Amino acid sequence: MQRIGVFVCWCGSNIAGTVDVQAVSDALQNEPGVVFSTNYQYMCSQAGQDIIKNAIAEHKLTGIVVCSCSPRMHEATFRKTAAAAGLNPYMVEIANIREQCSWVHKDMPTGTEKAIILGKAAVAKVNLNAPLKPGESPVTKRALVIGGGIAGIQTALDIAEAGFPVDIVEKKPTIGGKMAQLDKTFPTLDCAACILTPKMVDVAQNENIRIFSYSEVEEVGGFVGNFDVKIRKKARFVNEDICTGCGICTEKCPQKKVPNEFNLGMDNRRAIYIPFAQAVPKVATIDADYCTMLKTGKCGVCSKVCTAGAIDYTQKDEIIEEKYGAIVAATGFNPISMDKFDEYAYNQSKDVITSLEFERLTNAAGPSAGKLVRPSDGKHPHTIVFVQCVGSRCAACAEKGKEYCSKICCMYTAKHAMLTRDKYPDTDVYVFYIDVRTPGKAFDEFYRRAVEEYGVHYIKGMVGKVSPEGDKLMVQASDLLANKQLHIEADLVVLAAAIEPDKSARPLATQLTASMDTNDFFTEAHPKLRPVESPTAGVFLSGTCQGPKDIPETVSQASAAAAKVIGLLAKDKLTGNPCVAGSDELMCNGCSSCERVCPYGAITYVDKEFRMPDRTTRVRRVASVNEAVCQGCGACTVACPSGAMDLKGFATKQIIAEVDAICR
Amino acid sequence: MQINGEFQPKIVAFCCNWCSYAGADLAGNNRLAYPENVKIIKVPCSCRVNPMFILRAFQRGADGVILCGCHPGDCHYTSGNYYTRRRMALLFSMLNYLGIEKERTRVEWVSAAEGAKFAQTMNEFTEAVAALGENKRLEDLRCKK
Amino acid sequence: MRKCSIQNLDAVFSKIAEEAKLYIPQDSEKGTDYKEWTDGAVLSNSLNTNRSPKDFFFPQTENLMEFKTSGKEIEIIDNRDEMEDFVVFGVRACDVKSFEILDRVFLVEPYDSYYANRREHGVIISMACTRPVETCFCQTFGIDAANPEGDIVCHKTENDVFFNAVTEKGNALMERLKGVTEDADSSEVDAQIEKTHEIMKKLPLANLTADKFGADKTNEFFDAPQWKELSQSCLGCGTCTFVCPTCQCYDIKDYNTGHGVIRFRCWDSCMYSDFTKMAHGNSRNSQLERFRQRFMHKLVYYPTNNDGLFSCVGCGRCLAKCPISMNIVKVMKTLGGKDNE
Amino acid sequence: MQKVTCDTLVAKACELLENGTVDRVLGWKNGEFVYDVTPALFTTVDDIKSEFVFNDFCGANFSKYLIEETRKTESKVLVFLKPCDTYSFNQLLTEHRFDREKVYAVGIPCEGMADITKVKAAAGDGITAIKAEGENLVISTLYDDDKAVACADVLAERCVVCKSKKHVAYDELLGEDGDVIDSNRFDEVEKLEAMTEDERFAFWQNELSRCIRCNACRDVCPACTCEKCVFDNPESSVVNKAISDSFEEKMFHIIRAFHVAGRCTDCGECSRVCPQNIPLHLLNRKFIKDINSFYGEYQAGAEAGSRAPLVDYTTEDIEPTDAVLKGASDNA
Repeated sequence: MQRIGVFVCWCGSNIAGTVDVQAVSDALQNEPGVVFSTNYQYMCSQAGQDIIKNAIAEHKLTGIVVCSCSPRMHEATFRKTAAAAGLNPYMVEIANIREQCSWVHKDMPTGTEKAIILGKAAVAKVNLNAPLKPGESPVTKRALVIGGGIAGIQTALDIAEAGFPVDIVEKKPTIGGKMAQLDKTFPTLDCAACILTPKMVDVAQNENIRIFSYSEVEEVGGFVGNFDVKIRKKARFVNEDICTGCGICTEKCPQKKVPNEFNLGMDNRRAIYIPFAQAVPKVATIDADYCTMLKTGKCGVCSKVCTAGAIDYTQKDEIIEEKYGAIVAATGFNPISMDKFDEYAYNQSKDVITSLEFERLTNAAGPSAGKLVRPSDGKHPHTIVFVQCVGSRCAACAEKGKEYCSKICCMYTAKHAMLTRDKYPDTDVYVFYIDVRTPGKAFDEFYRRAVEEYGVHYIKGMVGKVSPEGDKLMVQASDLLANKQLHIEADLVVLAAAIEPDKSARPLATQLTASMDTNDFFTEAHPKLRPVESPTAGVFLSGTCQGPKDIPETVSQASAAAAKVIGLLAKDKLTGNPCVAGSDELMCNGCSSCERVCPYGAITYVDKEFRMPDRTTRVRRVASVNEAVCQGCGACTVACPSGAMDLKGFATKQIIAEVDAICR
Repeated sequence: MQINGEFQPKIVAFCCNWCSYAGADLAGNNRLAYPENVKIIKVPCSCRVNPMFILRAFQRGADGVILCGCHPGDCHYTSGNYYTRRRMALLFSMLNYLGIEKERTRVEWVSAAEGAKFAQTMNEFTEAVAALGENKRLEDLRCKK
Repeated sequence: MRKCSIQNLDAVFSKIAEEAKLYIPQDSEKGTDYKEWTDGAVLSNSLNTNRSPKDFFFPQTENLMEFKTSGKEIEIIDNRDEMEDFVVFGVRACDVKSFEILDRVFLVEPYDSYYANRREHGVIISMACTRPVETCFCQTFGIDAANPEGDIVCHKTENDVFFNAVTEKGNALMERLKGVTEDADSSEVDAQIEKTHEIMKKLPLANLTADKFGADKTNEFFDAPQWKELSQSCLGCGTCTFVCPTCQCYDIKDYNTGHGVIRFRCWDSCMYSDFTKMAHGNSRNSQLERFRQRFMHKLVYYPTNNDGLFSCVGCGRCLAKCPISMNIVKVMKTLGGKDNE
Repeated sequence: MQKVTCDTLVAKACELLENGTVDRVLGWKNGEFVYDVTPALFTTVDDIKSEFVFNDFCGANFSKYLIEETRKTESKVLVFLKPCDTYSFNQLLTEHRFDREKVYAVGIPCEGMADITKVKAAAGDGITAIKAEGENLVISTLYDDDKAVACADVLAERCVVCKSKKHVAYDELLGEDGDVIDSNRFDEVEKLEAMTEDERFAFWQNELSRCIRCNACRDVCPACTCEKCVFDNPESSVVNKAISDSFEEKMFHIIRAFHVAGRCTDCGECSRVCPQNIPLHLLNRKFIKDINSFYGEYQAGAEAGSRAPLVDYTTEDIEPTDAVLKGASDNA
């Protein structure tokens, strides 16, 4: 049996004006377990807190009820008061008789009666409270960043700068991501490589950063502060430590017909390759799908020309196991496939290209060495049509495209149009759009320059059909403002393909037990207030894996994620929320219902041996809650039909006691 | 309960800690009156509310039970209220199938900013339950005074 | 012996109901059950009711007392209502016998005043069986379905119902029914009893005997290996015990109403895993032990304590209702060996 | 009624026992009167030959027995499963309730089981023998001449509205597999939905007030496999053995139905065993119907490992207020 003290606060006249506080403390005096009841003008004041502390000592109280303002105001205050008097802070309950009583009810009798009932409910709950102690777990001071694009790079650099070791796992042979493929960046038009590659070098040179390129996350176990990760380092058949990146092998390799993915297949590379000149790590990689030596055992040219002796045809995938305190997902995006958009003739004509292909075409290191030419015949295009929202904002055609706005297309198309007009003033440039969206610093000015200074034809309306005719592309479109049909004879059509999360994100989310939305973007812990954290503790989000973003936004979010990681790694121990779920193993039947509703992956199953009443033993599968991961929502407690799962601080018995007290 | 010859329904409101309880506080801050028949029980998330709690409330004499949680998509725990929505859709449909008046149970999404909505919801709900009269269909006579 | 025509039975019922509540078996699409007689109620012709008439004397749930708290004071309240007289009509021979079995439990020290109170106020009008069915085996326990006991014994023939008051209570009630009944001789009844006896000989379970069982046979059967096989598919539900007219186990519990505490008793079942659970735990932990308990009690323990009287009356309800069709007949046949088949 | 004969099953059981595939067999054991068949465990060929039975009264669903049975030894047990039983079998697997490796499941076709109450109603009391002859059952009684009753007329309710003759799990199938049937099993639920609130209340008050809390519905239910039911657990705050026609039975049946919602395969055992003939399946079926109409067709047990609707969600799910309106036609 508890020894409960009740403390009714007047809150000046805020409560006492509508609630007869004396009547409340008198009535609660008679409740089961209550051994002391009083009221005071300001319970939260020093004098009020002293009343509580003294009563705890004098009456040997084991629990207290404060009838006062909302627990959102002063629950923390009174818990500290209790703790200072040697009482477990979770033996405190607040009856909210201000916000939810005196302030919303007009007359004294009803206000007083309700306050008494709320007090009774709190007393009934405290009677069943148990002291709670938050759990503690150590923190491994190392972070893992999955994805080596600009998001991953920025996050890793920020964490490393703060003094914590970081590993980057990148599935491609080099870090750099999509930004490395871009030519210029809006709205400043500085060259992407010029601002990205120094950062890549910083990463390579930072002592706190390890890069696992050509690697993928294989398995994730553990929980916040204590993740166990297995990383698969794919065989690249080149010894990374020895390779100097001189590139001789990539020139001598006789297998020349490998589509170059860096240039989106618009030119070819060798079977042994370095994706681009500024790659980090600058190490060659053998493409096993094309290498004659690996396929037939006959060739070995690269091995012969390598003066460093770095080629190793016997290399195998390697599994690296490492512990991390935090994990950042930075898996990035890809343009969606254009296969389903037959109307734009992407698969019929080489001269219908995506915006990313356009980037490569205009890039000095691209397949045409920066000259804007038609992929089909290498001729200069005189009329270019840009089509916006190809697959974006596609509510009606969800099976083809995406419902969301890809956010970056309006700006990069303005950039493409402007650069084209700048370099080739003889070119007619048309942009077809649904809306032009330019919210961002210096964005709208940028767009207006494209229209006003560079004379780009912006036409509100969608392209209905692109038909190759001879060496021309007949573009059929509507001009909604002029309300007429347009027929344009174009040389090049550029499609602003919607972007979607990288395909590796979904399996990764499963491994991380991090949730995703229906579009496979990672879900935030809170869309407004915790935008860079996943609901799964210790997992953070950086860049477009969380939603479409441009580079400035990506970098901001990457740094924000880093700040959160640093905040976590700076701690030696994590103190959990003590109001967590717990399973009564004797009741649990291991059905998995709780595991399936847990948003945090906090529930696992173990086989345990039980001694049965008839003295036999039985091994049963039972749920086990990781208290460091559980956030205490209680979803599992209702999913559990056995009633085995309960929530500390909001136990079934406690809530039922409150219900009973209120309905009495 | 009869007070001065007028039926006063007992209403239990389960409110999630993050949105609806804060919404109720906001109603208080703004002095938006609603009937004192409503008594709030705080839960961490609407998904903590077990159907047993709701039946228990009716057993013990409640005339109406309302559940308030964050708006779908805004759950502090990301998905708790989605489970609540399914559970309560099925439970309330079942209670109505058993002939329990559908106006006695309700789920409402109230954000921390919606003090006015909280007060208005409680006004409407109390009025609807009062119009039905005493809960006779899920009562436990042993618990009546 | 007196009689009335079947057409006039309603007048008899009406007369009884003038001074006491009357319960008669009535049919519904869910089967037959005792319900209070009201004008126009039709007497069922079926053999057994779903629930046995033990409910009248030993209801499934019964409040024993209440504790009221006000502040920190506790008041103890005897909440028994003043019992009114009641009459149960149409009780079959097997069910009538069950009252004797219950009496031997409740009406010995410690005397159960709740049960006794109901027994004192109840009058049993039994009804001889004419169409026993395949699940009947009352003969096994020496019960004559055609010739039941009771305060008043009835026989229903094609056109008439015959009444024979046996006890003081029965005579008193018969006195009141003089106006609606007439004197009769017993020849028609005797003939019918004869006929019913002939049918009873043909029943599939007519040859089942309980000779192997009875007082002081604990050691013979307690460790019988057959219990395992008999109990292996038992679900552990309480159907057999709750439809049984002689099962008398109950649990006493407190129910906190929020205003006080109601102490009530309710039927318990030895098939339940928490049956006789005590502070140390449970005395019978496996379903085998619980299953054995029920049948040993009916066939051995009860007779041991009650002059050889078995606590089964062969009504056959458990045969009809058990979800897995395991029952006392199968137990007796399996344990009793070949002679019993 | 049955396409497979008892002899086929006996031969299969003996074969698997003799060749060592299994060391025991879950089957039906004959009773006193043809219809009182008991689930039993057979361990010898002799026992099977003398006591194994398969007739029109073998309704019991064995899947739940596998939980205890597979815990006993490391060897395999043979279980015969009718199509509806295989759904329970899968659902139990989904919930990790037994070790699949320890079971040898033989699927048997089923044309529906007879309801003895209907047989008695059709043929009269005092049944002494029942013989299957073609599409009929020939019934001998103490009081009347032998009577032939069409099997179709005495089918158990759950078989009349059979949802599937397809086996969704087995190691071996005897006879041919059937199809999932577009049954009208929700008709009765719809009838209730079409009533007014008052009528529905009166209906259920009448039904549930007859409950004697014998727990047979729960104890037979293959979805009710908790180590300890909340209604038996003194710590659960809802434990109560008492019946009180005002509340307790409703609490028990609502919560029980809710606990099995999305997990109930609609095998109908609950209604079969109810000694008070309460149509308990109408509660479970209401949940199944609502789940289908709110969240899309879902058949528990159709696929082992599937995600039950109550541990799943979409962001566009129906609101409870709308659900109630959709759930009963008088609300519209």
